[in-house]
Amino acid sequence: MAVDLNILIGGAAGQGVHAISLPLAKALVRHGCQVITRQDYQSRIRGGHLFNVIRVADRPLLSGREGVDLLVALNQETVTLHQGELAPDGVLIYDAAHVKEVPAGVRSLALSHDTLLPGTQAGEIAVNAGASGAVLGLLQVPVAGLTQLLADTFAGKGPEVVEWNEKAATRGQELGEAIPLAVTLAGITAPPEPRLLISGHEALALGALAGGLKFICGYPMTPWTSLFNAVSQRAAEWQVVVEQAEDEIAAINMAIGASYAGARALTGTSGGGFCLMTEGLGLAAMTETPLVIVVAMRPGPSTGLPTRTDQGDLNLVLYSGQGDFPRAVLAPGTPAQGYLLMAKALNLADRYQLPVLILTDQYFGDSQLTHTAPEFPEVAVERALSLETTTPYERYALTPDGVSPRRLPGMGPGLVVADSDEHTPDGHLTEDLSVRIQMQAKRQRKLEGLVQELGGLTFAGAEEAPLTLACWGSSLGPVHEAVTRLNQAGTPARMVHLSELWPFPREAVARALGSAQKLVLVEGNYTGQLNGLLRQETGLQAHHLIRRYDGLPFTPEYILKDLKGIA
Amino acid sequence: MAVDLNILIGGAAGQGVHAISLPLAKALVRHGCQVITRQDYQSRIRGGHLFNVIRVADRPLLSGREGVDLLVALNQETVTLHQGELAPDGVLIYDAAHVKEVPAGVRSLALSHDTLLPGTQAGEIAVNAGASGAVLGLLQVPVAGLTQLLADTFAGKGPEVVEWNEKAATRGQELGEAIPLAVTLAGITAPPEPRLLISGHEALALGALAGGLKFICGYPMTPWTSLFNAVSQRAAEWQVVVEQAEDEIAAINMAIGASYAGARALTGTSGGGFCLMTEGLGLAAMTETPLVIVVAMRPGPSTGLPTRTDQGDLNLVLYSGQGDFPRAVLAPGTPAQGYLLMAKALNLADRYQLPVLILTDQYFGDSQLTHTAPEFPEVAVERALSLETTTPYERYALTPDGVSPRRLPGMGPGLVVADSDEHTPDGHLTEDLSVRIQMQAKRQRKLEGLVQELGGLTFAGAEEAPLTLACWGSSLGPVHEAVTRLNQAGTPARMVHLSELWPFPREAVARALGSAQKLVLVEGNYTGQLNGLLRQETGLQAHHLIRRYDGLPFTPEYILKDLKGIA
Amino acid sequence: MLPLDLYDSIESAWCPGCGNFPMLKAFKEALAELEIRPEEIVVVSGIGQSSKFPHYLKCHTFNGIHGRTLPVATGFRLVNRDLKVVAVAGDGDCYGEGGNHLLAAFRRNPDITLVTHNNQVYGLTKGQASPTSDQGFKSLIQPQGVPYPPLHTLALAVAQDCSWVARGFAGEGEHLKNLYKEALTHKGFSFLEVLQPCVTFNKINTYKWYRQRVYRVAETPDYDPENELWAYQKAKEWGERIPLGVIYRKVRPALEEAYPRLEIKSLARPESTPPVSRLLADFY
Amino acid sequence: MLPLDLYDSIESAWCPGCGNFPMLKAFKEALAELEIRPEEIVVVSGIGQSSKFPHYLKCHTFNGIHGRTLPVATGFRLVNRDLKVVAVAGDGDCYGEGGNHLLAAFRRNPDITLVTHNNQVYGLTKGQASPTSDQGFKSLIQPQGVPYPPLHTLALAVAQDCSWVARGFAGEGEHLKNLYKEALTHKGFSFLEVLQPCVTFNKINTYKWYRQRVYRVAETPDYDPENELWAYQKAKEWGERIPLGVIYRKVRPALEEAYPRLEIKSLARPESTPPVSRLLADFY
Ligand SMILES: Cc1ncc(C[n+]2csc(CCOP(=O)(O)OP(=O)(O)O)c2C)c(N)n1
Ligand SMILES: Cc1ncc(C[n+]2csc(CCOP(=O)(O)OP(=O)(O)O)c2C)c(N)n1
Ligand code: SF4
Ligand code: SF4
Ligand SMILES: [Mg+2]
Ligand SMILES: [Mg+2]
Repeated sequence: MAVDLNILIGGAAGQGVHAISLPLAKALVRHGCQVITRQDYQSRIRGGHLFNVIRVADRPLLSGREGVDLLVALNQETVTLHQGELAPDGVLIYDAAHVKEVPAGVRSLALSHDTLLPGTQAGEIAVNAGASGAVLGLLQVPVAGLTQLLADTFAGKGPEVVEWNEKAATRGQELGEAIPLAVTLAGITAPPEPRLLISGHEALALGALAGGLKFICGYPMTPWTSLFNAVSQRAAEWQVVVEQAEDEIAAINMAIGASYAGARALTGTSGGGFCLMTEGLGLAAMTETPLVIVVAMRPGPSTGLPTRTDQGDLNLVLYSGQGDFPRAVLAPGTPAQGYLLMAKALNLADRYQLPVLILTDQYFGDSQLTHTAPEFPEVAVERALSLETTTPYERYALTPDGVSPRRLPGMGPGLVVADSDEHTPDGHLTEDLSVRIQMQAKRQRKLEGLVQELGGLTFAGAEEAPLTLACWGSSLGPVHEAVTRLNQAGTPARMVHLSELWPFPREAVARALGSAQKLVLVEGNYTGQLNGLLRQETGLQAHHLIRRYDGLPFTPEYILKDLKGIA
Repeated sequence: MAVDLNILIGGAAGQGVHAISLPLAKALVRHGCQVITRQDYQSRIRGGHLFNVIRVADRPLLSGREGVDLLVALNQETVTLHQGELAPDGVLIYDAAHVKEVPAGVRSLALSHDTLLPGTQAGEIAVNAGASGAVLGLLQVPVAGLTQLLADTFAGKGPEVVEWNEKAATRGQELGEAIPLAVTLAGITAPPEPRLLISGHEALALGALAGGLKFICGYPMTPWTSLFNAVSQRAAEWQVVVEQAEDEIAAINMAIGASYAGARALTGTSGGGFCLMTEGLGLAAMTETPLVIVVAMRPGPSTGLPTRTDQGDLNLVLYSGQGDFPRAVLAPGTPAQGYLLMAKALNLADRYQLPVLILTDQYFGDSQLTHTAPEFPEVAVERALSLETTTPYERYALTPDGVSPRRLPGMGPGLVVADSDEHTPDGHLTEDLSVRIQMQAKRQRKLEGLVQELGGLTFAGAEEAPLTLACWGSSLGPVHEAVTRLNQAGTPARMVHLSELWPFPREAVARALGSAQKLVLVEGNYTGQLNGLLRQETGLQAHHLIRRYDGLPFTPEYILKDLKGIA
Repeated sequence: MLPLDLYDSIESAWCPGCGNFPMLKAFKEALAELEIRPEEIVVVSGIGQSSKFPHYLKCHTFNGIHGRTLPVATGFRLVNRDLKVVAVAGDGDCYGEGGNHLLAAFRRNPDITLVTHNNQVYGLTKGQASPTSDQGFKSLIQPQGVPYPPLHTLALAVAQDCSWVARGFAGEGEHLKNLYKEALTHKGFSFLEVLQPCVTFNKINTYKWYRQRVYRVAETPDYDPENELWAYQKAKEWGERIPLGVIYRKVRPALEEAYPRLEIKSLARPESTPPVSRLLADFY
Repeated sequence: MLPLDLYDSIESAWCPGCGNFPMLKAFKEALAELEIRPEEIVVVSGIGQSSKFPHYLKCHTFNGIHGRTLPVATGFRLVNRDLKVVAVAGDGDCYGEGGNHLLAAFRRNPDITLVTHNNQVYGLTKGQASPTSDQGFKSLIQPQGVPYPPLHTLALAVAQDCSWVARGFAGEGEHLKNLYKEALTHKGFSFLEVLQPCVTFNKINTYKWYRQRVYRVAETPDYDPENELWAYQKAKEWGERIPLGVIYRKVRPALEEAYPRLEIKSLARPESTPPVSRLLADFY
């Protein structure tokens, strides 16, 4: 019998929801399961309500889903808010110290410091480790993997803490085992090749490091910060210069300075911070300085819902910056795709000497997926520098493909003159309007080569299906599963996912969507921004828009429900 | 015989090109002529080359044209650069002190300090006033109007200076009169109602003041500065608070603060500065604070050509700011239209409580057109404030049209709580995602009412013509004249000009352009931004694009030349 | 003295023990004692934990964007002379993102009270270093610790002749309340920096850490806050000893006095706009 | 001593008599005397008349956008330790639009020389008041004159422990040249503000006006630029008497010393990128 369980761990911010979820999810992956996690939190540090959902199955997962099979509640609010989602045969595991009312007729398991670690000062460790253990117990998974993880995590805190964790986890496991579940993970065995559990932003960080990143700079902003963190944690080891900027304007200009000097440079932010970077975006384009910028979306306008997810910044990254200039826009759908796109972004930025934008969002950035090592191959680093040292050197020499030989200051003789004003080939500012025409055309010409290297369509479902669901970025998973379920239910359907949005791969998209009898666009914004772009670029437009703008990610259920009317 | 003469006054920056052109143009208007002027200057303060063109005719003018009939040269470079444009029967008037080589076979008049004001220390006044006088002489226009203007201008500098000006102008007039011209302005008489000579940015300033502006704030940036100046000069008289901000971010946030307090507020800038304002743009939209923002375009990307003209920021103003939110975008084609649109912008901002953007450019801002007083009617000031003082007051009360009753802090009891986070009707931040859905829909709903009030199409030429030239903003004049000339030459053609671009007046535009057999779009940018918008919003697209991106304004000749191939 | 509950608003989302609580309490007390009613004051904030402050207080509120508190407050003040205008900002908001506006505010001297909640950390974004974090402060982005010293905020103010400069501490509520009162009654730009322990992300600069260091500058024998050099020295003092109280005072005209005074009624219903004929006169 | 014509570049667009000319001359002389070749120096600028400076000098050039000179220079310095890095900015560029970066640069202390061309006006945009315009300075936007005092730029630097602070005057070329030389050889952030008459738009602060006021701070009997209080007083001095020369000096480690040293060769050809297997190890 197929395994597909949703475990929801909820509590107040600061209570230890992550302390429970992270080792638990890893333990399940090590056990051999496929796991996907999602974080849901508010813009506050303590209190409020936050939860993680761990979906675990015996087959590959690309998306979360609705419903709860095991509910771990660290406070009453979690019970109140989520008991409705609990499956009939589900189980509630709760912290007896904070949960006083348990809904009637629900199977439940109470945990408390004193039953788990009597006579110790273990504090929240008891229930945290105990709950993780209890979940494994319920699922008939041995506790060893978990205790090992906890030991690694808490090694720094001394042997007593490690022992507390082990004891509590083990005791929890015993209590859990006692409760029979219809579906368990007992039958699952670990694969020969261990699997990875990695989030979108962690994967982008890896792609950047593997891609030869040498400089990263930014200003904290949710949800971009998790990517900035992931690189910074590894920076010392890989000789990457990390600087926290005084503001986003400084961040992009510092990155441009570092890139002009020759370092592969990355900056990033979220919507509001990106607005402040847009003047610098044009500077990178005009000076033809390679740069990769990550824009991690959250619901706007303005501050909006800072810790939620959204896809409302597509138009922003497509059109920001004054005047016409070339740029590339990528939007990965999975961590592994993100890893590859980051490496590609760094190469495209260098080879075409322009800014490359990567659109992510809170859901993509924070959710962890199960992947395998081969999905993260070694990547080539294409610097595309001109090493011969002719002088005088012309930074903006006119060329057929619009790309001028690039040299670095200090690489040899020949001066590298870069200018934000319109300039002559040697980089000096000019008022010669015929040169202006040539330079504007030269810069735009780079798109002709660039678009040849883009496509980035991912297909799923029934090829000739009359119903096509198109999507971009982080909604790949939910749409993929919705399409799978439709086909299983006898409604032929197809997914077309776009991960490379600009320069718009017109031919490929027209080919993929032109034939669709019923074209449905799934987008996490109010106005249907990809739909607008699609019509502008191809004349095609969706027959139906499935939009979500409440700050939550798409789920297969949400999509199927919306389709009811029309499919 | 129809009068249509082009007078070009050129020299080095700082030599007095404006000192000659401005009184001259005014004198011609007072004489009864129709005049249009254009400024062409480089991003430098002294030296280089700059010139003004005064086109003068006996019938209404909306556009400049190419060619030169009278060339006033204050330096050799002007002669070298423009002699080629001089008409066969044209005349060159030059400063003998700086022009040494006069092209053979060209009728010319040399002016020098000593012939004009012998034995005085008048300096450049001599040749400046003398040249203006000489032009009037050539055109058979009495000098009195000019000397009066000079007297007014130089009154502050004392009687001697005034006398120098009068003497030099009169002497110049005599010298000019001696040279016979085929076409003169002798036959022209002043109309009963005097006409105005006013630039686009001056007209916007008047619209703002007449519209009840109380606060203006900005940071200097060409070409926006001329509008900022025009308001600031009149601020003390009309009790307008003017503050120069430390940067554009401060400018828009100060304007928002002033508007929240209840003042009609205006800010403005040009592309690069606007990038810095885009986060504030979203703040105005989210807090539903009325605001008018002028974006005066110049060629990008980045610093580009700071003193030139361009239409490359349409996409920028349409899509800047994170997330989906409502805004309005207007783009006047003439000073009089700008006056009315500014007043309309202030009213729309107040009535719909959102940011309204006005797109102008260097050509629109600096060029002066001849208008009549009736084209500048009194305008209504619609504050749309709710004066009853119910408490508790809900700043963001949900309403059918999305517009909540607006009150000002200090107007009475009831607290005005504004927030950039997603908020409940009372203005406090919320994490309730169902409220989020309502609020996002409420804000967007305002567009439904707003779009009903837009249209802003201007038509010219032959109604049923197979050839339609569509344009927006400052290119109205050149396209209008191109279309007129086409029709005169027997090619039926029609102009459709858009001055209200967002929310896009879909129905009106589809009706106006849907029928066009041959649709040509005339745009001052590289990629054809209106064309993209048109296709996205209506599915229509141009059969041919006439683009200009060298920093110069369109001319009828430029458009007709480009059409040759296809019309 | 007005009743304190007059200022009650929505429930706060701050962590238990956060230094923002005693600040909110002291501020309410200051308002109550000065008898400033909720409708007589506008509090402008940016984004951060501290910027939620006005939501937890009954008052006219403009909660804007990160770093832009002062421009909004200044624009407000320039067209409204009747309300008290208070700008509340975090150290990241005011000294990081918004540093340029702080420089400008010192020069302009608008009649605004600026209160910075200085917890020496980016709280809302979970613990990164702020411009006032001490050298060596570690975070996920600065695992090796911040390599340079903090901004000298009060010295910055003194050097620009800010007309009123003081420091308070969330751990000394009564003293803080009095500073709030003095700031609110000062005519011109009053800059009050408050040491506000972040119990969650700043494990270095804790209540205890501050308590061990703070002292009242007023207790310095014949200390004179109008003596610029002395004030500069006190403003620069940080580390072993940290002065609290009014550090500097300088009499300067308020910004808005250079501008026409607009009345709320005339803003709401512009009786008279310029007659167009007058406006057109320049263009004949 | 290198030949001066080694630094000749394109023709300038400055007004005849502009204070930028003697500055360019003195700077070239400083480079020549220090034997810094064009390919050994990068000059970063923003937008303004002064920001055209690097175009008129043979050197590696990054002419960026208005106000952002320092971030670009800092990013460059963090990954390149070999070139001299000079940031050139106008008073509007550095103290107006870019003020926040100046504050951060003082804290960071990167090994960069910042030269501000302080003409107390926005030159390129035709004469509006800048943050250093004297109170009362009139322009088309300020017909009544600027209502508040200028920014105290050098005091700002001293208060933040900027490691080298000096003022020069375009009218004293030899003295200026020596300041350039000292700034270029100082290790850490050197801040040189130069009084640069704008003959077109600033009719108040002319060569004459400055000449009547400037004096050499070094001539103050036993003046010690390492004495912070003394330096603060001199930094604040403006109006009747304006000190020239090195105002303040403080020994501090340069920013980049806290970071891994990257070599140009390794940037150009990254020999080794992290093996993916190592990177993945954390995620099993
Ligand atoms: C333009 C922009 N950049 C970044 C952020 C993300 N952000 C929100 S609060 C904050 C800093 C909070 O620190 P502080 O201002 O000291 O306030 P605290 O939370 O410590 O009270 C940041 C960086 C933002 N909202 N907007
Ligand atoms: C973001 C932005 N805002 C405004 C401008 C317009 N601008 C160009 S130069 C300048 C100021 C010039 O003054 P300063 O920096 O003192 O240089 P100066 O010309 O006096 O040497 C301004 C405001 C711009 N280019 N970019
Ligand atoms: S994170 Fe720190 S500043 Fe924010 S509420 Fe918690 S304790 Fe207070
Ligand atoms: S305007 Fe002033 S600063 Fe600019 S070049 Fe002319 S004199 Fe120099
Ligand atoms: Mg803080
Ligand atoms: Mg200047």
